[in-house]
Amino acid sequence: MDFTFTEEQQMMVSAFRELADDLCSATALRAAFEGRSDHASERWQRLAELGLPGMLAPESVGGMGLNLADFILIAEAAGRAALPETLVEHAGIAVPLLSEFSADARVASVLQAAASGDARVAINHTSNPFALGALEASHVLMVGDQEIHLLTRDAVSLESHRSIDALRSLSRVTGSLGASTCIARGAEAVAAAARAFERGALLTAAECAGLCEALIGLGVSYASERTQFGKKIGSYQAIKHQLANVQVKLEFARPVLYAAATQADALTTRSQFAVSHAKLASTDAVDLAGRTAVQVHGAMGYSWEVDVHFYLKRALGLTGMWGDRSFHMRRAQHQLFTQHLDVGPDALFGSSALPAMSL
Amino acid sequence: MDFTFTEEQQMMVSAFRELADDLCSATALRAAFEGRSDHASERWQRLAELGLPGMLAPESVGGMGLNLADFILIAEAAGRAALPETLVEHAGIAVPLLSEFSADARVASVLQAAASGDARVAINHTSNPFALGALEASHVLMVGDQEIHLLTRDAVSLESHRSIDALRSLSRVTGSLGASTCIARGAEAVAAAARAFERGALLTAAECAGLCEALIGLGVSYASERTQFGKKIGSYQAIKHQLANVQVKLEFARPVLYAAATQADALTTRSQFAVSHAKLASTDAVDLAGRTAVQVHGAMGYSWEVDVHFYLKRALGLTGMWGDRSFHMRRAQHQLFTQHLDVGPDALFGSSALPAMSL
Amino acid sequence: MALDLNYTADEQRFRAEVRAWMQTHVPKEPLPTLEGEVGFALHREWEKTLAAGDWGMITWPREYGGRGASLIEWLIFEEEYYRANAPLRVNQNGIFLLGPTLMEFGSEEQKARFLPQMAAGEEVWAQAWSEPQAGSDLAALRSTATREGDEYVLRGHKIWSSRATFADWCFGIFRTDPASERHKGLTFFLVPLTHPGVRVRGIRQMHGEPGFAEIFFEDVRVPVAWRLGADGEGWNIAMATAGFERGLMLRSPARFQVAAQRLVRLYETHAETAEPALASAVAQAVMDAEAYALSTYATATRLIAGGKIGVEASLNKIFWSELDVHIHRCALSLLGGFAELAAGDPAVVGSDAWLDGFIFSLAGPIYAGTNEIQRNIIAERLLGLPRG
Amino acid sequence: MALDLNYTADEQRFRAEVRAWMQTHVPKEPLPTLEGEVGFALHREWEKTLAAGDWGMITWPREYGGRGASLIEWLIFEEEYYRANAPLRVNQNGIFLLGPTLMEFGSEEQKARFLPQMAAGEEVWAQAWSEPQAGSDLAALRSTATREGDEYVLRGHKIWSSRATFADWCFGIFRTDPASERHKGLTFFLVPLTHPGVRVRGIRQMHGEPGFAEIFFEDVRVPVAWRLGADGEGWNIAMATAGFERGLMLRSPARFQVAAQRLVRLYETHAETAEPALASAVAQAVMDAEAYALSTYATATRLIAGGKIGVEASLNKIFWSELDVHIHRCALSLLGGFAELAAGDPAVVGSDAWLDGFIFSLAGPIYAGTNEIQRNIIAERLLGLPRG
Repeated sequence: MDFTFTEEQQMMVSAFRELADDLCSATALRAAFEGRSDHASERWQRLAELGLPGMLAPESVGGMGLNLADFILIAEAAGRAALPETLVEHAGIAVPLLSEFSADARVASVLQAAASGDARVAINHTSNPFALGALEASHVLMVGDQEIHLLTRDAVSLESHRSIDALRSLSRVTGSLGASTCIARGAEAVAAAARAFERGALLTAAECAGLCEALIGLGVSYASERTQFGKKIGSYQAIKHQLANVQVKLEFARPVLYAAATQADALTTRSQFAVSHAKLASTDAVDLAGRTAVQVHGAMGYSWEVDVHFYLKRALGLTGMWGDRSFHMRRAQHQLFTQHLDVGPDALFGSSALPAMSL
Repeated sequence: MDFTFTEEQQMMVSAFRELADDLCSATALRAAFEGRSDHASERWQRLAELGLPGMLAPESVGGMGLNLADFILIAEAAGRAALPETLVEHAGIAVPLLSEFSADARVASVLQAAASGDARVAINHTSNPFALGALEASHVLMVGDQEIHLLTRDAVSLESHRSIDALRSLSRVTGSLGASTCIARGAEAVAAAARAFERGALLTAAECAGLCEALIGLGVSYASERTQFGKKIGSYQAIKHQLANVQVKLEFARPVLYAAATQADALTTRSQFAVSHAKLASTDAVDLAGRTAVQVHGAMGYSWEVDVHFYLKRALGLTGMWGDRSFHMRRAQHQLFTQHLDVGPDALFGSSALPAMSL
Repeated sequence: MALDLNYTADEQRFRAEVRAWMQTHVPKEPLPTLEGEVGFALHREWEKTLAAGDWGMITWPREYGGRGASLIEWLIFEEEYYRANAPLRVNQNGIFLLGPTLMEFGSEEQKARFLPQMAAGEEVWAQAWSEPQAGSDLAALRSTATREGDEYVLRGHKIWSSRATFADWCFGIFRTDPASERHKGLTFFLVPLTHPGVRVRGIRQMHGEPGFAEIFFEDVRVPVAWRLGADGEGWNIAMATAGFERGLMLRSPARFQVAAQRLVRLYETHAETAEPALASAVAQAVMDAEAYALSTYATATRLIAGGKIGVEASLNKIFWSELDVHIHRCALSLLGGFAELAAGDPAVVGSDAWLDGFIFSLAGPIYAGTNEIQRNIIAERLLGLPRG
Repeated sequence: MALDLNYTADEQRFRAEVRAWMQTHVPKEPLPTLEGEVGFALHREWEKTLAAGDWGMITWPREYGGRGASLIEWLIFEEEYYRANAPLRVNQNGIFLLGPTLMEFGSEEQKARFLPQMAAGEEVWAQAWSEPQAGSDLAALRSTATREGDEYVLRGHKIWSSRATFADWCFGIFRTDPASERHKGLTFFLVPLTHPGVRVRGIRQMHGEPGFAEIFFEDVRVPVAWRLGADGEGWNIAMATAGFERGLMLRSPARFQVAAQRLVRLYETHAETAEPALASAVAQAVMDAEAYALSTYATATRLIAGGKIGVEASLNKIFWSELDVHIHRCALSLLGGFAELAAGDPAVVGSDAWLDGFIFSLAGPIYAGTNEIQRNIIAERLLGLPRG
């Protein structure tokens, strides 16, 4: 039992946070959001240099061979920076999915390119109404109910949709699917699709936790500077206690995320409950964080001029993907009330329950 | 359209509030709660002198011939005083029920005595797990699914149960029911029982609103006196805003109560929605008020020494009677989502919708 | 008879009249947002259409372009207005805020000059309250007005002025006594936004439209006739205006009742997949909208009986602003993966702009005095708790 | 390997050992409340039973009656303890608060004198912090300790001392420097409640039992040996004690996990009639209880790795106290008309004392520093907002 991150994990995320702070400065984000600049390919390049796209790919294809628990802090940091690139989807969901089928030569070549960042893979998953980042991708994974297909971006048609977050490109994707594009079918495809869903839910949750941290930070900075009635507004309890409440929510979402990261791939009732819990806790935290940050900023928070809305809009998009609040709350209830998931204090980690004792 | 109370109504309630303040001083309540005194019969006598038991009885039996809208402020004031007597049940539910059957000579004589306060009538209603105040009553109305019976207290057996509010006597009542005790059956009985239920829900809601006012008052007094860190605790926003939030809840429960009082007897989908709304709004308000009052008082609020707990315990009891929170929330949802109750802005008062226009 | 919650025959006839008119005149398609240039112009046209039907501001006296309607009739009007899905009032600053203020504090000349133009939809008004350093703390304002002969010279910088980008006039307070502090020495002025020295710069709101503006006053010379009330009386008048803002009229309950009704419909189409608590949250939205309506009727009859609106305006402000956020959060939860779609995207569910509405609702707990300030007011002035 | 959330074979063996012992020793019937005289005595017996099994305070060194267990083993112990529905710890003030304080600040003699007696369940401790004018504002206390030769003479009036009515010793701080103010000049003392001049008066709690007490100190002469730490060092020591109170050990997560698990069972028997939001509220209770447990495991491994508990103790305090209220409010909602029944009434649903638990939960946001104060601490010390 060890609930800490290794020094390597912490160093990796520090390096990424530093890079992300650099790539996603307020000015850079604003320019990207307003379509005034496009440093997207440069940003992707820098991410690739750090090896991030291939973190979860096997070393045999040039990846780092790490696992979800190694990636969870990266996803959180991507959220915190409001990173415009779909690093989390590519590296955290698509690459592990491809890795499951790397014995297939068609997959292996794409996986190799995806690990280096030369290919960018978007996912059109049956549980999401739209695919994210397909417009910027080189490949699209079409994850259906019974089959998984891999196509190049040229081979699919995109119907674009507009998110309130201008940095999220949404599409409905169609393409001609056949034996030549199919990389998995039947039970194998179903299980892989389910794992992709769990990873999607978990990692968007981590992004939300990161956004929550960023929003608290914005609120704290503003409240520490802004004076009203002769005092910094951050010295009023009304402001203090609102921000403290958000911090409480964030603090009790994080361990849930980390614990879910160790088991999300297992597809057990317990692991799915853990993932749903993580998604609910993080999206609830960022929901409160967004509204609180606006309120603390006053009229300023409601304007385009401060950065609050970038984070708030990103959170709105992430909250609805990979199972919305209703999906995860209903799933959790199903697990509790119908499947009678054991929630005794000895059952927290699933594996810990003792065999029935015959004393 | 007139949403005000008449001068007579206001005078009546002022007189009652004055009396209730006198009868239910903190000392008197405490003595009653601790069983150290019994001024119950004296209190009932004083209530009777004001004509309160017969407010809703016809003038022909010595009552005042008033209606539920006249009584709603009295019920609220009874709650505010934490009046130990079951005036609300007797005068607001039992007497109107008896009045529906006053053509029956057996009923008429009891009604006359009930109007003057010489008789005290408790109600054993099928929707409540326990009857309130049967121990102190002279008569019990047994309100079943298909029949209503009127029995003297001597003719029933009581199984006593203990409420956390020592001033609420709870019983399960059984008695030998037959033609001689039956005062209504069939559709007539069902409708009368349903009206009794609506009145019960509405008037306990009004009592909860009164309790809420009392709890705010206790919190405000204490916060205005108690000093911590060199300032009155009521000058801290953390305290101010909690109490202000309770006041908001109370303020928007009251007009709901009053509007429901004008229509509770109608037994329409709209009137039942209004009554459920009133019960939910008032019980939610007093729930928050109770917890807030404890919190504002600190450890003192958790002790027996201050009066907060009398009100909090009363509210706990009233919240569960005449349909608990679940019942009323489910009923409201049934009306909205299954019966498709019109909630357009022209449908608020039920009667106001225009006939379909053929322009 | 008291607590008579039935409409009179006259009130019923009045409702029928409003309904018939709205059915004929309300644009069939929703107008574009009034925060943008095109939408603003169309909303201004709508004000004129309303005025042509004598509906500009029905509670005002006939001489000022009203029809002397009662407050109950006004509520009925609003119910039918929102029921018909009529456009938002682009001149709400004029008719709901400055109108009543002029009625109470204006000279006869000022009333005659300004009120009919407001009711006619000819002149659209903006507020000029806040300043960069004076948001919630209005008394900290620094803009000045210096008396020179028959004129005042205004200098300063106002901000967060809703829709000033496209409006015609603004009203605000300025410091006339340079030695004064806080609430003293302030005076209330009416200024055309096209007046020499006035410069307006739009501020984009979260949704990207310039719904706010900054107003710069650079040696703006205004005649004494544009001063409202006496020199130094500005704070009291502004507080009265703010009371109107929080009070009865600005957020008529029908708006929330209609939103809650639409939320019920949205829920019904998502009932299969919605998590259980949403059923209760939607029911709560309906109940709260009705509670707000009932409370407004109660206040209206109290005002008709000669009462005043006081501190309870702060209770209103908190209740409707939180209700509005609640309604829209429920809607976004129901929409799930479709919630993030920008207005106008073809995949948007139904015809309701829930996302824009959500973003707009976030402003509710802030403007017209933040809810934190309203809670202070309730605690100190209504409950009598000691000042901080 | 990091983030390894599997128990080691040793940890599994340890769990089996605890489970077997509890299965044999935990009283079959719940004990009466420890706030009353009879219940207190029975709980004191239970402490001795625990001690006899070497379970008095497992993380303490063996020389003080512990078994040198790791924090992970402590969490496993607690899980099995609550899983077995074992009685509340009547000596929690001793083992969880004063114990760690003595370990950090006590002399060797004091540790040897007091710790084994605590672990053995022989001496039950009460706090003597608050005074009538010093509740949340502990630094406002007025009780004094005057040095006279080798003794101090204590005078004053302490209040809200949980279970002092039946306990053996108390600990608290007194003003030793009469010229001092606020946090300075305070000293930490240990005093037997039976000592001459000490008078204890029970205060009834909301449920009617004397769970609180006042303690009057009337010229109480105590030897210097009963002073903990140096003269004037009382505030720092008390703050460390309060940190333990809010921190890891006092509210072990298993307590809430078991309560949430029971709530699920209660929900299942009421699912037909419960309003929909209760399903979500109950699921939330389970999730929050697990979040608290996970957070505690994270903190424990951080402490094992040499970390310290700091301000995050305030986050804990808010979270578990609100969770406890939430769990019990859900239960009362489910119980409906049966919620008000006093403990022991034959019609009470099931065997869980939900109503008593609810009332007890209301104290959570108050004691160990009110949640308002915890929010100040989080805002100022963790987030770095300016002081008020």
